[in-house]
Amino acid sequence: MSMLHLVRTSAFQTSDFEQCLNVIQISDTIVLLDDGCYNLNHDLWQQALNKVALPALYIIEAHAQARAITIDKDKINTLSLDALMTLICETQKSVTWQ
Amino acid sequence: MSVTEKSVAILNASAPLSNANAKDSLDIALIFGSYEQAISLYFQGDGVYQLIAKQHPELIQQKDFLKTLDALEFYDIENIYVCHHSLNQRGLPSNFSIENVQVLKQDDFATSLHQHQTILRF
Amino acid sequence: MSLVFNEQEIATDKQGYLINFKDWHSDLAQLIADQDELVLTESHWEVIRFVREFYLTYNTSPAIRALTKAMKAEFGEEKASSRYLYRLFKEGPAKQATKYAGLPKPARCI
Amino acid sequence: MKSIAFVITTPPNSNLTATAINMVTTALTMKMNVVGVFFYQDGVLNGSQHLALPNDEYQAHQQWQQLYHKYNLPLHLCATAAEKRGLSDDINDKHATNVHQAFTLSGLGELVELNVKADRLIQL
Repeated sequence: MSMLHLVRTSAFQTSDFEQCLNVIQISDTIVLLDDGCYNLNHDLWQQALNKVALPALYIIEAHAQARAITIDKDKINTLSLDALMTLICETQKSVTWQ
Repeated sequence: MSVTEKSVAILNASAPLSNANAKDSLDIALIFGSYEQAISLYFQGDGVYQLIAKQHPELIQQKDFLKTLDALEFYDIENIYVCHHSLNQRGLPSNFSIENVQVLKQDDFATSLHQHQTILRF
Repeated sequence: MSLVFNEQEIATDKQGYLINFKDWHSDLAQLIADQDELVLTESHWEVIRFVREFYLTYNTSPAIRALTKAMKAEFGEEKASSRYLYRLFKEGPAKQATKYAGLPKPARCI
Repeated sequence: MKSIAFVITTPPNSNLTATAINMVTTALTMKMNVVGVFFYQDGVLNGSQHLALPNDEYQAHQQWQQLYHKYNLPLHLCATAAEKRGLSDDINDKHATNVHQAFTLSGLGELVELNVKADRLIQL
């Protein structure tokens, strides 16, 4: 049963993202939004890349741009809010890390 | 799966005393229990501190809502899981203020959490 | 707001609930119930004693479903239905029994 | 199409609330069935009638009010969380009301209902 992880906080400040990675399974999806976008440049991101496939890793484009975060396509895919809402419907359940 | 079978997990990730997350989360657990919804409680990260015995919230002007955890059985809340990894990180033993608590290894904790349709985290 | 009991003033909130549950005395229950023009019988008392004991043990008043479940263990099936409890406490057992038991008003949520 | 309910726990002055509003608005624009929004913890502050933000800042509360008017979106404030934060809808005393009329004070039971009604319950 696939799960969508909405990560909203920076791992530089809280352990939310670390806890997320501790429960993540191979068929899950991660979306970075709000300050969660900063995790793209955290050491933990490598773990995310090891645990789930690249096509299941997303960042909300506007949220990254707002924070001057450069998006490396080898590390993550971009997502609009429309696409996020579609993803929420397509995935069986979600958990929010905030 | 029909809606009535929808099961709820509450993931507790906050230490009990400085903010209201633990108390607010318990209120939600009790109400779902009252409405006879299938509900399971998970404790991860600092959330594991909620289950430690012999705490004295009243010494710091906090209502001792931790005593209410003992009443979970009256609300038919019997699935209570604790992350072993989180206990280890904090040097905590596996004895708790309430009975019926199951300590799960990280993978089992994850698998168990994935079985629910709704997950709320506080 | 307050009640006078044994020549002592006991503080209540505007709905008549005691401010401090430690101020309660069993003789006070009828005095509080007088405000609702209710005469407490032994059946009422069973519930009142029960919710007070529950509160002292768990630091919370039981929601109606928890109350019926816990009552069942103590008094058996016939006293463990919400219909039975509502017959005794017309404004709602959780709301009313806790008031006479000197406990805080249950959260409006529950 | 899946039905969705939202739980909002952040106050109107948090940018996380702006994200939540954008997500709810997106869902409504996409004609998803949003069965309701439940405000909990500091989220209930979104329902205050007396919020006054400088004109050049984001008006989160007005956004909720507009969603209510445009889509008839049910906005529930947890009654206990609201009362703890000084919000009341005292029906006996109109002057004591400080909850905006787009919002309803509800019990936590409403959250249970929303969870039963919706295919997805999203916490923000």
